[in-house]
Amino acid sequence: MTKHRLFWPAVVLAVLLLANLAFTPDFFAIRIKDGHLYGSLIDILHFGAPLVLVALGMTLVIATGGIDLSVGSTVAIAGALACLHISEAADPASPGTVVASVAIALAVALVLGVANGVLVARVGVQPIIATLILMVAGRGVAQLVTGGQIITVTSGPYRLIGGGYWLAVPFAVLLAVVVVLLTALLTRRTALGLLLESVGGNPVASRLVGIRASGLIALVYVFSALCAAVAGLMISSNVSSADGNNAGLWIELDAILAVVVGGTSLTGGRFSLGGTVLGALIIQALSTTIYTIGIPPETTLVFKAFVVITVCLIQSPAFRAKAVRRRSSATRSARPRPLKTEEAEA
Amino acid sequence: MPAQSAQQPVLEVRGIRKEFPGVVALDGVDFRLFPGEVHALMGENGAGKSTLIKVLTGVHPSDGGEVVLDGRPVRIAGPLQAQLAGISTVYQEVNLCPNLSVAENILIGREPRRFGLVHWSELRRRAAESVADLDLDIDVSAPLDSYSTAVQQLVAIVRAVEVSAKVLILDEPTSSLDREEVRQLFAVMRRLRDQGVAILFVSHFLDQVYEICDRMTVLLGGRLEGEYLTGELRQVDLVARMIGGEPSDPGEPSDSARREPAEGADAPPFLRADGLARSGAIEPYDLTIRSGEVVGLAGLLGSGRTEAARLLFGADHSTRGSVRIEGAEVSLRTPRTAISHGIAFCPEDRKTEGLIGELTVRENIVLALQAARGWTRPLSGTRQDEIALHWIRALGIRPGNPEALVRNLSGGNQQKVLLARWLITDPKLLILDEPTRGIDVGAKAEIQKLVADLAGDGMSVLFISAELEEVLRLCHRVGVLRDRRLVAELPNDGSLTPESIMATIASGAQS
Amino acid sequence: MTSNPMAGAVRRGRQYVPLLVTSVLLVLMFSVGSVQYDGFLSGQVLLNLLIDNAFLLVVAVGMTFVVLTGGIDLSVGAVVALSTMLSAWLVERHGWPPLLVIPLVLVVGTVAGFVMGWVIHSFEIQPFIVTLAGMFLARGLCYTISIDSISITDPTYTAFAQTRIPLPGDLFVSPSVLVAVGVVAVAFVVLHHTRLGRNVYALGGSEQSALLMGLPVARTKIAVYAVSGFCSSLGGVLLTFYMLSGYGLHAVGLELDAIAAVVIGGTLLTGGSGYLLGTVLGVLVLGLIQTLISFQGTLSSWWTRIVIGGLLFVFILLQRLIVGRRKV
Amino acid sequence: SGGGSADGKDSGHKLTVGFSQVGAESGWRTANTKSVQDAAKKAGITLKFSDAQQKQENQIKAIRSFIQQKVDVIAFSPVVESGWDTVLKEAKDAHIPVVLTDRAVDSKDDSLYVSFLGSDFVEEGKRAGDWLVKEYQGRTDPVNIVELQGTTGSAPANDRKSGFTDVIKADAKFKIVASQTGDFTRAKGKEVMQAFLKSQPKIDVLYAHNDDMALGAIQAIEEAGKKPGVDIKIISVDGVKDAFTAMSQGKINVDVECNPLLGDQLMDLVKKVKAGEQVPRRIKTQEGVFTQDQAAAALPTRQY
Ligand SMILES: Nc1ncnc2c1ncn2[C@@H]1O[C@H](COP(=O)(O)OP(=O)(O)OP(=O)(O)O)[C@@H](O)[C@H]1O
Ligand SMILES: Nc1ncnc2c1ncn2[C@@H]1O[C@H](COP(=O)(O)OP(=O)(O)OP(=O)(O)O)[C@@H](O)[C@H]1O
Ligand SMILES: [Mg+2]
Ligand SMILES: [Mg+2]
Repeated sequence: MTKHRLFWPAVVLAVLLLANLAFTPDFFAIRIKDGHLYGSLIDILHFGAPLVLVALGMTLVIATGGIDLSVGSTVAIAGALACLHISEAADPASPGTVVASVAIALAVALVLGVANGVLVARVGVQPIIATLILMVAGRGVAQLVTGGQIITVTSGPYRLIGGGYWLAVPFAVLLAVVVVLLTALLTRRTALGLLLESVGGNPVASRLVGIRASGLIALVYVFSALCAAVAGLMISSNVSSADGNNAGLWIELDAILAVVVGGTSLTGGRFSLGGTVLGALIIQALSTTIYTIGIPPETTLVFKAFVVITVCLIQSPAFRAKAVRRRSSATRSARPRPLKTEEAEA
Repeated sequence: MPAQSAQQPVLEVRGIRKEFPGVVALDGVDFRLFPGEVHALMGENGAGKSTLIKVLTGVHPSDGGEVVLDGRPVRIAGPLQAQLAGISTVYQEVNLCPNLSVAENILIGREPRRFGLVHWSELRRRAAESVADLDLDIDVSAPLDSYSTAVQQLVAIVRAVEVSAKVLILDEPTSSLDREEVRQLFAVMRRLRDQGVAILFVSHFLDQVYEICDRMTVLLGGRLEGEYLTGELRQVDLVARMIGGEPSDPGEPSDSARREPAEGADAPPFLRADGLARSGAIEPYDLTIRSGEVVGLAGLLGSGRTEAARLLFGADHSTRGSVRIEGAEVSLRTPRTAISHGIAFCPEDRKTEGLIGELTVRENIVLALQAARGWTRPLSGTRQDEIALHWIRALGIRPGNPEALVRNLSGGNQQKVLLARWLITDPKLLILDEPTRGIDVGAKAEIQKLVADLAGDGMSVLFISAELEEVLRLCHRVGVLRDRRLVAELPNDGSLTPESIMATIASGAQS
Repeated sequence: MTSNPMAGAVRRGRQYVPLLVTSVLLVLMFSVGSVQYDGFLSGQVLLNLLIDNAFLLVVAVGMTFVVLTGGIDLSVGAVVALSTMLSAWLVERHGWPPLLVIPLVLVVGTVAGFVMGWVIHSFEIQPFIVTLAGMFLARGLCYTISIDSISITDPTYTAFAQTRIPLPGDLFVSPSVLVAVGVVAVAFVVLHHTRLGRNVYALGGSEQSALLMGLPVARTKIAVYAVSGFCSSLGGVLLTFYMLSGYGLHAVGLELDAIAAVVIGGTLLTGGSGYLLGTVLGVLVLGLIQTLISFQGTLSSWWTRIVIGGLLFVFILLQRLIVGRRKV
Repeated sequence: SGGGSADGKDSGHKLTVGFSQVGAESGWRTANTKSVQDAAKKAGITLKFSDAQQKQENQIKAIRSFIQQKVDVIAFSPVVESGWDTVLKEAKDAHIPVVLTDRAVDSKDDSLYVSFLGSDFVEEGKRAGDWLVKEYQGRTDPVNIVELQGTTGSAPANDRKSGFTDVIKADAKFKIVASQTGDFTRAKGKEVMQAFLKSQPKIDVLYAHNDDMALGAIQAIEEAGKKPGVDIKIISVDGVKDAFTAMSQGKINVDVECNPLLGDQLMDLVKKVKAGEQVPRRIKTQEGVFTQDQAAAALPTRQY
């Protein structure tokens, strides 16, 4: 079972949650309050949902060997546009207004994704720079939309997206689950996953087998932008306001971290959606842990650094092999390091 | 031949064992190498030859056994240590840095220096010298990736020879070289041998082995089968030992695997290229390929065979000329369009242009078929397994696990996977660029038969190989290239021999 | 077989085309600025570009090493901040002499880089995560030292900060510029003319090949992160001169600027290809964009961002279109 | 776009002011920027505006470029307090007077700037503390306080924290049981507050370093089934309109004002400075502490 690639991320998540239990005895308690589920675990899922979505889009981008730095700006733009539309509408609480606002946000995200995709796949700009452009400019666009202010909206249907509940479960969580399942279905039940992994694993060879790499690459940037937009709607809906300045700030780093912690390599190729979901939850659980056990803000980063590096060491086969060898062969003379065993025959 | 029994082996391994997850690649192998000999390491694809070499040079740590160098047990921790201990190696795949110049690839790690800085002019001079030593003519200051696989293979050899080590290990150095280069290489090997260097040589070309080697060690499924003097083992017996069976009829198939095209010589051409060219790569050429016909391309290293083929597949853009498929003019702008016209292309460089190392055997096999169907029409899991298992069996891919990662397969088995990928797409024109590189004798015959059968069923084949015998065995017609120009088209009517092709290449005669 | 020496020379020359294009575009951008804004066309504006970006230049040089091997170093901004903090804290709160503090800071940065490189290499963990953890740690350490910013009033530091080295024509540069130019020169020699430098390129070309060719992969890999750590801490020292303060929020996001500079300079993020001088151009491009913005002087906060993005976009687009599409 | 300094020249005596803003990290900041821009227009002053995107380097660069463009007065809101000596000296050498807004610099050399106009974050923290002390006067049972800090390391966060703790530490019944950063944003404020509500058995008072975090926290408190302002008393800083609305609904108990609308005061100051008049070194903005009824009354006139 330890061979399964989700094993170690799952262990890490479990350990983090258990650590909380030591500080807050009723950490695992889930109650029904006002007709909806209430508890720390629910919070982790609830606040983790946007990150899961952003990381999901990022996973596919990374699978093709790219990276998308612009997701944070897309998060901000989506929230800003939706809230602007609602705040200017005659009837902010009508479902029609909300649907229109969501449609506007998604449509603009689509355009942004296409822009990234064209820059990367057609013009041939390195992904990090192509998306950096939108990362910088997009934040400006979000501020332009909000006029640098926080747009507060009061709209029941809009609030549902990120802050509401459905069947006692946070709607955002359900939404995230649905998107994850759809993505899994889309990549694993069709050949999309295989083709993406192929493009990321060896672009030259992929071209020669007749895969239309540029189309696929553009597609993943669009997908990433859409995921980010939905996440942006969730975030803004959760606080019923749009903050063009701060919404989604640095979320790209968290998302990339989630993807990598989940076992997908930044060099492209194989990806694991399950790993990404676990990775995102690990990151969210880590934040919650920091709040609950009361790590002072000035040492938060030091704590985070240690957790991240421990997580990675635990996941590293090389580290585990070494740790095991050290223990088992204290008497035997030290052996030289095995050199990248599984990569050696290429 | 030096009298080895009196001598101490320069390199000896005893009871070497190497396990990979799920595979025992080497199981108690003994092996010795004497100074001043050329020693062949023989075995089927996946027998463990490359693994033995990698364990010897410290790329993989061994799981048991010992390595003795000059009479002393040693632990070689990595290629660097191996080099320092006097073992110089050319690994099976080209392992050079494509982004560096040829000169740097030859000398990196040993660059001549002046005042602690790299002495560039000296570096280029020395590299050019070593290249000239092998009678090659390459611009050493050009980046390595501007050269074809074959040239890169030669550069790797130059690098290894340049070290002047005690032990020289060559893992399938000749897999894509042609006669002239092989001759040059052998001359160098003989010279080194006479200087007392011990040379370990791996090749699937039995003739080459018999030509150059003094002794051989045969591996069978990761175990030692035996050690023989070349003079005392007939080829048929060797083949039998390699496959672990009884000596039978010569492993060579009948002289010709070729069948007559069903529709005869006047059948309409499937593909016709008129004055197709790409400036700087290949001069304008005309070529027609009929259905059911196997057309070979012969030529020396860098003569432009690959370049000519790539234009037909849309892998490179042609700068002039036109292509007609079944009479209609088409523009082959990308591989995708070529594929949609029923063309398949199996590239020569499996590592960089062919396989996706991180994916499994199954995924690599179905990839081209899946790409042609588009992502919305996936092949079902069971269908994929069916296809993969069928071809694993048909081509003898080992290990036979469709879920093994391709990068963990032995070189020859990887080549088979690549071939299987294109065979299942059922194309109308199959372009094979060095399809049998690194494939063992038995499987090679199988593959040749398969190609002949497919052609018999009406498929057109463009067949490129450095091995002229193979070209002659399979092809109905042979196009001869020289200096990136198609200089002749010879019908293979029985009178054609490797020598006559060589003569055509040399004279550059127009047909 | 034929070989064409001319073709070889042309091929070698072609490698420098991106560099040339980038410089031409840079000059073009400067000219546009000069036409648009009074006072733009002056030597001092150009020199200020160097004065204001000296620390970024030094950091980007270190980043170039890492990126050339195919790695990435996210910790640089945080290491810069830690260096400023450590300097300010030791000098101001503990009264240590600057001549002791500066070498110490450089050692700390180098060791930090070394350790990250060692972890990356020996446990085969992706550089992204290891250096991200390094970033958290370094910034976290800043806050544990002090949450406030610490001003530096030490005379050595102020002298260094306020010294102007006069140049002919009423121009001046700061000592930091000389340090940065020195770093660029040394790095250029190291990258292009020493074994370490060539190993860096080899590693970026193919790590596996480098290993099989018997190159010291472990040493090189660890070395590039140590170099980056050193450059970051040196950049931190220069920033300390520039700001005369230590602060945990200094240089936030600097890693992105450094990576952007490297990549704009034509270095491939996948490693193995690129030039140090490209990085210098990349830093100048970023600096020039900033200068243009401040000369424009009427942009609101958001238009500032949008215009920065837009200028970057135009620049990258022209660069790509002129250099032409690389073969896939 | 373009022609930046052209209009500065042809209009001979029209004043040109270079204003370097920290960035646009919050609604407060944007309101501040807008107020300065509007006031400049109203006063007929050419404003050169530069946004530093939270980077001190950028502010230094901007000030340098103001010097180069020979503006009449430089005004800026420092990102941080320290590290300005070099560039301010350059301004002084160029005989350009400097006015600080919003935040001071901690230079020992008094001659580097002529005046500082803005609020005092420590004072704001103190006022928040004062209200709390008064509110709980005469009671002895312990008061559990949770604190939502601003961005770690930022000056308002540091100062509002220290001002507040300075006041309440005199009385042992006040206890800060949890304190985390909410990065000055609503989303973070809500997230952190939710965690507090689960990990802290009893919370009496919430002290938020700005209104955005308080507004986020209010949502968390409501979702936990408690009444903000009643079950948990809320102290906040800034005084944005949304907070006044919440206050008028009884969800925030007290808001310490931090006024971003410094534009007119700044322009007056600039004119005086240019005219060579004597100006005070420290000008505090008029700021109040609003309670719920005051807020309800002031709500209609709140500008942002
Ligand atoms: N890194 C690896 N991981 C797992 N299995 C491996 C690895 N390297 C080699 N093997 C397995 O070890 C066996 C021996 O492979 P090896 O490359 O030594 O064969 P070979 O004799 O060189 O064959 P060929 O003639 O095809 O080159 C094969 O079954 C191969 O699949
Ligand atoms: N002197 C040279 N020798 C060999 N190849 C060269 C030489 N100079 C340049 N080349 C490059 O090598 C390639 C040769 O073309 P191509 O790959 O089509 O040859 P080929 O006939 O397939 O030979 P092979 O694959 O056996 O090397 C071209 O890309 C060419 O630019
Ligand atoms: Mg092999
Ligand atoms: Mg070829």
